[in-house]
Amino acid sequence: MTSSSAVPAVRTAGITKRFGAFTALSEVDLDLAPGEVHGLIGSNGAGKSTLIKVLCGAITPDEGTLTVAGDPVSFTLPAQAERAGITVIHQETQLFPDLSVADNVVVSRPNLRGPAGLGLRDRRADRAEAARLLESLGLTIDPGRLAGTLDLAEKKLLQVARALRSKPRLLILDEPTAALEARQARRITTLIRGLAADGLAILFVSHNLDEVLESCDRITALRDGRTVARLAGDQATPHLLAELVAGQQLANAPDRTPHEAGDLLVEAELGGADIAPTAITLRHREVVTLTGLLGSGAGRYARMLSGATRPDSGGVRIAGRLLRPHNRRQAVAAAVGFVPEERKRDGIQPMLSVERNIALGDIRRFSRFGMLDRRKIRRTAERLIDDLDVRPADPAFQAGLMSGGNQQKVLIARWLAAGARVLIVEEPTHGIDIGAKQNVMHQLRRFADERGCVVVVALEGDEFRSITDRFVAFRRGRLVAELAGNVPHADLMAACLGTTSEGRES
Amino acid sequence: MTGNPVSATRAARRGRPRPALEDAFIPVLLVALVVVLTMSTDSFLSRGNILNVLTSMAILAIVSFGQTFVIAGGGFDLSIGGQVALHGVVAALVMAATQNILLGLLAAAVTGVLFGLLNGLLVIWLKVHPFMITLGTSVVATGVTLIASNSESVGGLPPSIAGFGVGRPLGVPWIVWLMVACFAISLFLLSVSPFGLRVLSTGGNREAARLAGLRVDRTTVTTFVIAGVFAAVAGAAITARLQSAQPTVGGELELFSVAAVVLGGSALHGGKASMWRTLLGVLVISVIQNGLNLLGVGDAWQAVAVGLVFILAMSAELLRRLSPVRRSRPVEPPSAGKPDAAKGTPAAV
Amino acid sequence: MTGNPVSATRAARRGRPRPALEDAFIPVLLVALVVVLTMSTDSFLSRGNILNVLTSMAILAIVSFGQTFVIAGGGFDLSIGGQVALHGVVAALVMAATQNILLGLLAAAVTGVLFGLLNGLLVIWLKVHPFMITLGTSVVATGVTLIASNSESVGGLPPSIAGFGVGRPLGVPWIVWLMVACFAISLFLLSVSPFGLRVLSTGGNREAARLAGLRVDRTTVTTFVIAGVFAAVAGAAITARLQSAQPTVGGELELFSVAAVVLGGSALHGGKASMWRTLLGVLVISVIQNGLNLLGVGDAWQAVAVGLVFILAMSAELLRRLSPVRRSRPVEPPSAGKPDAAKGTPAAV
Amino acid sequence: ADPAAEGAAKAGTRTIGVSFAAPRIALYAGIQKGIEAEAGKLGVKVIFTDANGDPLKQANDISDLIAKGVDGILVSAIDAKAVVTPLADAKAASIPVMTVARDVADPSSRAAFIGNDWGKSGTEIAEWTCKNVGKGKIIMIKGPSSAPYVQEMTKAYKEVVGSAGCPDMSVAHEVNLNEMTTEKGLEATKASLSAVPDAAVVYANLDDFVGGVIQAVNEAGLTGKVTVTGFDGIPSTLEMVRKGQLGFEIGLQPQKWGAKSLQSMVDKLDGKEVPDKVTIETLPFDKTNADQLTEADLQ
Ligand SMILES: Nc1ncnc2c1ncn2[C@@H]1O[C@H](COP(=O)(O)OP(=O)(O)OP(=O)(O)O)[C@@H](O)[C@H]1O
Ligand SMILES: Nc1ncnc2c1ncn2[C@@H]1O[C@H](COP(=O)(O)OP(=O)(O)OP(=O)(O)O)[C@@H](O)[C@H]1O
Ligand SMILES: [Mg+2]
Ligand SMILES: [Mg+2]
Repeated sequence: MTSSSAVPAVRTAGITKRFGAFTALSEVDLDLAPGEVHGLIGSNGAGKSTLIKVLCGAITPDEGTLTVAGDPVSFTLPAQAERAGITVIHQETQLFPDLSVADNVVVSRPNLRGPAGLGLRDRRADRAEAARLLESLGLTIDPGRLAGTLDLAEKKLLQVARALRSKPRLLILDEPTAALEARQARRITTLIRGLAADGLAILFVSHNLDEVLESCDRITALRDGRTVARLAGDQATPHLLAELVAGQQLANAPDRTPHEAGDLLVEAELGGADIAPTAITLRHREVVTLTGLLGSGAGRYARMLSGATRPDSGGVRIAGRLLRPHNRRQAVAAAVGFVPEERKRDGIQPMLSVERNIALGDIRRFSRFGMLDRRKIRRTAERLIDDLDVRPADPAFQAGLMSGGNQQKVLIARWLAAGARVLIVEEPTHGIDIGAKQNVMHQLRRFADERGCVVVVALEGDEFRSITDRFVAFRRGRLVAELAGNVPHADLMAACLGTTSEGRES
Repeated sequence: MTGNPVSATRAARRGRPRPALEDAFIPVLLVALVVVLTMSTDSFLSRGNILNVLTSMAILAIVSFGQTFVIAGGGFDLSIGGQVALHGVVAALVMAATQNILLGLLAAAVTGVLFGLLNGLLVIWLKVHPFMITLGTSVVATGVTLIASNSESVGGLPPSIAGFGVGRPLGVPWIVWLMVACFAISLFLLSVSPFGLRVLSTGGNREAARLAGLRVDRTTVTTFVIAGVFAAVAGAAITARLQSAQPTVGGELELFSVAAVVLGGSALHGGKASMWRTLLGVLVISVIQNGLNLLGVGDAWQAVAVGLVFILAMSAELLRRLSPVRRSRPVEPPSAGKPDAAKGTPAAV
Repeated sequence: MTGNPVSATRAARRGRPRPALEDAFIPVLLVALVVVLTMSTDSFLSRGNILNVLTSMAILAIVSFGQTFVIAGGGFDLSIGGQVALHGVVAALVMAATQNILLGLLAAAVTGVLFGLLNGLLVIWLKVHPFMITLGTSVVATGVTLIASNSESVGGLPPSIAGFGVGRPLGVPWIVWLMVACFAISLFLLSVSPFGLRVLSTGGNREAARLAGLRVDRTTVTTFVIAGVFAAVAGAAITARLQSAQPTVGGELELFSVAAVVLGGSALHGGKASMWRTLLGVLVISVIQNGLNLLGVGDAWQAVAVGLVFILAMSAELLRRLSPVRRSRPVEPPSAGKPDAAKGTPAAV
Repeated sequence: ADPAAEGAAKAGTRTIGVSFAAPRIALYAGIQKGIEAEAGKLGVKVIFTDANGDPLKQANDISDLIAKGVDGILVSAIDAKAVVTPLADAKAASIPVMTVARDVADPSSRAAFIGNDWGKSGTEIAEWTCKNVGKGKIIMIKGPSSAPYVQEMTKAYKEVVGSAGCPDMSVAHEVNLNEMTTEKGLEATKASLSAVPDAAVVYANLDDFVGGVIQAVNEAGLTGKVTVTGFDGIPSTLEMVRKGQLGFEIGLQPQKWGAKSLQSMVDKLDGKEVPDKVTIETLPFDKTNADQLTEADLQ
């Protein structure tokens, strides 16, 4: 857009935000022009979400100024920012699960009818408007459905619809594509480009650097709350961006070394809710990646495998021993560790210390004479914290306050401490930055090499190519292909999509 | 998504709220109760007894409407019983002093608003669970009531108030009309006016509501004020009915109003509520009590029966879980502990 | 991550639980109360009165220890008051019938376990909020108590029980020793044994605990059983102290036990609790009541004072928010509604 | 209203502790007023505690009074059996105890009982009912079944009703209420009238029920067809008797009762002889003599 350099839609100057003694943002300058997609990148905890909260009035900065269309403003409430034309789609999905889709769209300003001031809601108008907005995003869903029943991508699009309803001048999207499969993510990025073409200013946050490269006109990189780079989209390279985020030269991913698989460890044959009975075997020293589109059943299969959910048929044999289905306790006793997709929600004990989180996998091992063996817990935790490079390296730190990547490591540590031999991990890289990602990959590979085997479940299976021995592709609740770790990307995609390998660019 | 045939089918199968087995449970329970009572007593369906049920449910119904707003908005009001006594005494004291009924009602309304404000402001300022806050204010209310009334019932009301005690416009006791009016207003506020949407979204996901630009604090305070006003209406109604104010009235109202709301099927943690459901909940409680009275069942057995019906009614949840639609959604509600507790409790840490 | 030196420093500064202003609030309040009462009465710090305070707090303390387990595990027990009366009556009836104290105590313990089992199983089967479940069972308990006791106090106990009423081993009333014993057991279970870690995990994040392989349902049931047993201990103790069982005893215990737990600073929604805090909470409540009795403050003003102290104590939360470290965490605790949507409540999306 | 607050330690001033069962019922409120007034005259300090119906709290309250070192304690026992331990403590501390209105099971644990002859009152009410109604079914709305006054009055009442002297009357329905409030009285009466629609008499065991009973009769459209009798004689009942809403009342004159209680305690402390049982005077009234009374007579 040619007009982009004229008057910035929104500009910040010298924004500083402290949380107690900790400085989350330090003198951040940013200008966002109409018609431009502006990428914001940075490691976990760099301050991206904090900056966005400043922009939308959810928190007030300690220093610095904010101008909208040239006029200085200061927001104390999100409502004020919204009135000034700044709308945000937050990182955490912000929906009302018990309200209908239409109500979710119009929530801040429902349509009214009847004489002014009487305040009668016009539900028909609400529905019509919601349906219209959603359709313009390419989504046809019944506006009367409860929002809680939508899937993740639908929820994100619902939020976009709500955001567009207020006709913003700046639309901010905080990691809108995290947890979406590639094609859905592409929908969102395409949508963003389209909106920018209509003259909106867009601020786009993502850990997926390819996505950022592809869709952004300009890119700002934050590190430790400071701006470390401002680039035009065409100056950026994947390598440069990765370095900006990680803050250091990244070691190249190690070349895949073939691992010879060991003895048979796990035999499973499971069927369940919309999953056809499917057999899988796992051997020592194997990393197996289950992949497929959203809802393909890979995740559901892995959860049945781990004992987290109940299969309708079949069972799991670990080292020859048959497990009772849907019994995490027995699975744990048979050394099956499980790290769920939403680690914050389903994995971490937020109020307990790191060491207690680690001890939780096998409390009995950490008890003596009916008492918790605090010294043993402490020693084990210290060793694992050191081993996995958990930050902060403090066994007494409250786990709920850690960053996502470190929580991930604590959960892996839990299963190491419990002596697990099979580790089932769902989406281990969701929401963590590229540096942490490398570390987690490394740990998973090491786990397989030293302990037993690892099952990774990922929408983007390709991401785990460097550590994967075998891919298992699911589609519509069926196992459709087992592929070697070095299978070409296109073949993997084809298996997931059910097309032939030429059907899709890489 | 559009491109994904699986999700489209899935969407069609799930999602749209449809009248489910579990939602029919309480109505069916009510019908069953009515049938059983009609068979086993000869007066249950008599005109007199129906009016009787309506009359005795009125007070609980009125405060439960207020409680519905508070709960829908994610709160909890344990001070309702204490407030009913307080506002009733205030009404009586002012009426006795001025011999003016209207002034008395006005005074009760004012204290209702003030007490609701107090509750609401403490909740949003202290950010402690409303359960604790309103437990505290409830104890204070009880004390103030006893002080104001000198621990005695307050009489000396204007003689014309006796009319309310026995008045029956169109053959229906005025207290029933009052309940109907309160119901209509509540229904309008919750389901027809935009305010209802604000309450439900605040209760459904407070942070999301805040970020969507809603004034969640104001909404929270307003729900408590509404509860206060309804408590004042109930208090004044009791005063009129008994032609004196009783400082000890209302003891069970707080828990039973919560029970009525939840029994009807609204969510204890907010975000999902309807006035019809609350009305249903109140009806179930009142019909049971009336029926047991007719059957000549003593207080003690009544308590047992009421408790059992409570538990039975909650088994609707069991049906819900057994119903095939949601069966295989494992990660959904973490069972026992705190489905709601977690939600309803902000900073109580 | 790896290359980020800031995060290490930051971590050291935040996160690590340190004795904060807000955690000192209740102890400071207690000390202030003691100082004021010592100055304004001449008997507060007398040996007799200290024993007096300990004696009168014992029952509340014992049931509050049980409540602490339930709350720490993410539950909520409103039936505790009803249970105290029920188990007390059971103990008395059995003692009166057999003239054997031990059999009576055993009977109370058995009903305590059974009632706790009932609560716990209903909670995990029906998957309804324990608030509602235990409200229901509490009403049932009250009814059963009245039926069993014929609404009268149960006397005719073996004469030797009188010894308990007046016995003072080492100059301290036996009921105080009983409280100390219960405290020691509770402290061990919650803080030293692995069971405590299971309870706190179940209460802190039920789904995470399940996926970590803990038997969360069993843990939940066990917490309710513990509460039942402590209620039985309290009921039997009251029976011994009053040398008769009172079917109407215990009315306020459920709310006050919750209040004591939370007042001490444990989390109402579970996952964070300590017996010391509960003890502190009970102490505050009992010292206030004793002090006001010594000052000759009437019942009504006592209620006002207790309520105000409640609210004051909750202002500790206000301090917490004002303390610089956490000051501006807007996303953290939304007031009324439901903050930890992320935590225990997946369905909240 | 609280003379004890400022320095009970002042030498020479006596402090009397009072532990009431439930001062929120009208009778006890009246007794409390009587004690307060008398305390002013006698120059003693009084500390009131309120157990609000909870026997355990009453035991704790009495312990507090003992710890405080009062000179004497007036108790109205919530439960006749329950306050054994604190009364034993009082005895050990040589603090005299007298019971008011509700006695304890073990008479040796107190110095005196200041109360009414409940049986006599029950008989009086029954005789009035037989004489003035003579025929029909009776509903009894009573206090807690464990309270001695309820038991004794019921027993005496039933001995008259249905006896040879009064053959046409019978008790058709009885309710015991643990909460003594107007509201409960209203609910219970409505329910009873549903069960016994042709009742001729409602016997209200105490005046805290009476307002509710009358309202219930009213709401049932039975005004004039049902005769209500009360007990306690709180001042507001005078007007009801005059209007004919209430047939018969026995005034207990609670303030005089309170005064007498405190007087007895002071006498005892002064070393005077106090009888084991101090019986108070009662004041029965119906329409025939209501006009000669004033509310002050009922205080
Ligand atoms: N209210 C708060 N109080 C204290 N520290 C906070 C608060 N909010 C954020 N922080 C800290 O500020 C830093 C920046 O957080 P922010 O959420 O902005 O990171 P981010 O760049 O969005 O990371 P991610 O990629 O993981 O989303 C983090 O270290 C976080 O722990
Ligand atoms: N049994 C089911 N029937 C219909 N929809 C389901 C079912 N289970 C999950 N879904 C929906 O499918 C979507 C993806 O869910 P989920 O992550 O559980 O699938 P999955 O089997 O793990 O597949 P993926 O490989 O994508 O993880 C979600 O929107 C979820 O609500
Ligand atoms: Mg972020
Ligand atoms: Mg999945």
